[in-house]
Amino acid sequence: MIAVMVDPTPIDIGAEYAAIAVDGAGGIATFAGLVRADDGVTALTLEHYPGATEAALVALAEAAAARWALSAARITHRVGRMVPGDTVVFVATAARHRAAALEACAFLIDRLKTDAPFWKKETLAGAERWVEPRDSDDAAAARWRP
Amino acid sequence: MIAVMVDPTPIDIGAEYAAIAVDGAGGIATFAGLVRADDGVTALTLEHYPGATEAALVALAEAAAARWALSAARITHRVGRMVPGDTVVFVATAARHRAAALEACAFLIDRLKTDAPFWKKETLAGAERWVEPRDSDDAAAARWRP
Amino acid sequence: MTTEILYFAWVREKIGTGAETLDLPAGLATVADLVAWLAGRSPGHAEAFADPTRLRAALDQNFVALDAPLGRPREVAIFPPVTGG
Amino acid sequence: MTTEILYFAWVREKIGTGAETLDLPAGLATVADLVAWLAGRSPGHAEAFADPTRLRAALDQNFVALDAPLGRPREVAIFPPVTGG
Repeated sequence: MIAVMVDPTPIDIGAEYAAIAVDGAGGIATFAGLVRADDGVTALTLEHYPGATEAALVALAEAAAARWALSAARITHRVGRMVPGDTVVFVATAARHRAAALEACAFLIDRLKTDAPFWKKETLAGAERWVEPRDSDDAAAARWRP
Repeated sequence: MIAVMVDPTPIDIGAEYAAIAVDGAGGIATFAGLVRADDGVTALTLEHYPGATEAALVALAEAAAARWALSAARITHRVGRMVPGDTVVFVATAARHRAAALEACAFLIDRLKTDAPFWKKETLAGAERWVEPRDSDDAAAARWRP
Repeated sequence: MTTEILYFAWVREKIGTGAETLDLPAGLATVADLVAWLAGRSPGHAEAFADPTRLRAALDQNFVALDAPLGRPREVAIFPPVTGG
Repeated sequence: MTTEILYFAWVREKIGTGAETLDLPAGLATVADLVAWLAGRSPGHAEAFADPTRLRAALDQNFVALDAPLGRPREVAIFPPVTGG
């Protein structure tokens, strides 16, 4: 059971959690990425490539489900304007055994950072700046290469 | 911020999640262990060592907070009688960066399996049997040794 | 045949639009050739495409390198490296 | 001085109680010596402690090996290997 969603509405963690808790799962791993107020950031605006982004997330979730024995995988990504403390992304995996759920969850968030078309713009001190890609994200994604 | 709880009441995921989402966290990782209906299991009963169990969980959470830069760690473990689908344990970690939260969460659930005094009894076909320790749990815990 | 060209993030902002529908000339062999041709359309395009090493592209929603053959896509997207999650 | 002895899981079930307060005799050097002495208290104790390799122990809530010195703990717990989480 794979589900991906890209949407400007706030992510409802309770609803996400209820959706991943499928029959038979012995372990559920989740990761939430939140907007941080680093350097005085007051807002974060996320842009995506409609259609291509959702397809990239489905491809990632399918890759995770094939590599680990998952009973379910969900990726929910918010777009539009957010403020510090808001949840940008919520990844959840369910599996019979905990190692599969934990590893697949880490894989999905690492690869999502480099493989899915999203762009972040920070607002700080009234000005806006586009976030630059980070080498550490490339390194984190690369460790999952077979 | 470290919090541990061992309690017979059902684990409230929403409340757990709200408690871990502390100011400044950029990433929140969670793991939930659920009762599985394997081999016709109809109930699982968890026993613990009051006082010693809580101390062991605090020690684990403190070890995780010292090893990774965590802003918060929570371990909530249910005891008493549960049925398939119930959440046995919920581990949550918050950190500025995702790798710390993800690794600390995996560490806590792996080590909890071997280092905290809990005992599981399964009910199946009307009979009860105590769960035997698994070598795979020892192996999972051992990979975190420095 | 027209081609839909999409722009995202600061590429979109510098150009001033997120999409344009264009008749592409013959002779554009690679995505980089298309980018060089687009750069001549306006000062905004020129600024957006000044440093091709900062650009990424997709042909019909498949991510490709800038030296990939252009072919005859219905949709081309040009954008900065991704920074999501 | 009395010592509180705690039992958990199937050790508790076989013995039929989760706790007993006992005066320990002199001469019990290790936890294993205590276990051997406790085994003589009832058939249930004997059954619970028949295979010491299946037992674990804690002295005043600190986990120890069965060959650890017993000392003078206020609380001793004897139980199977843990299976939580």
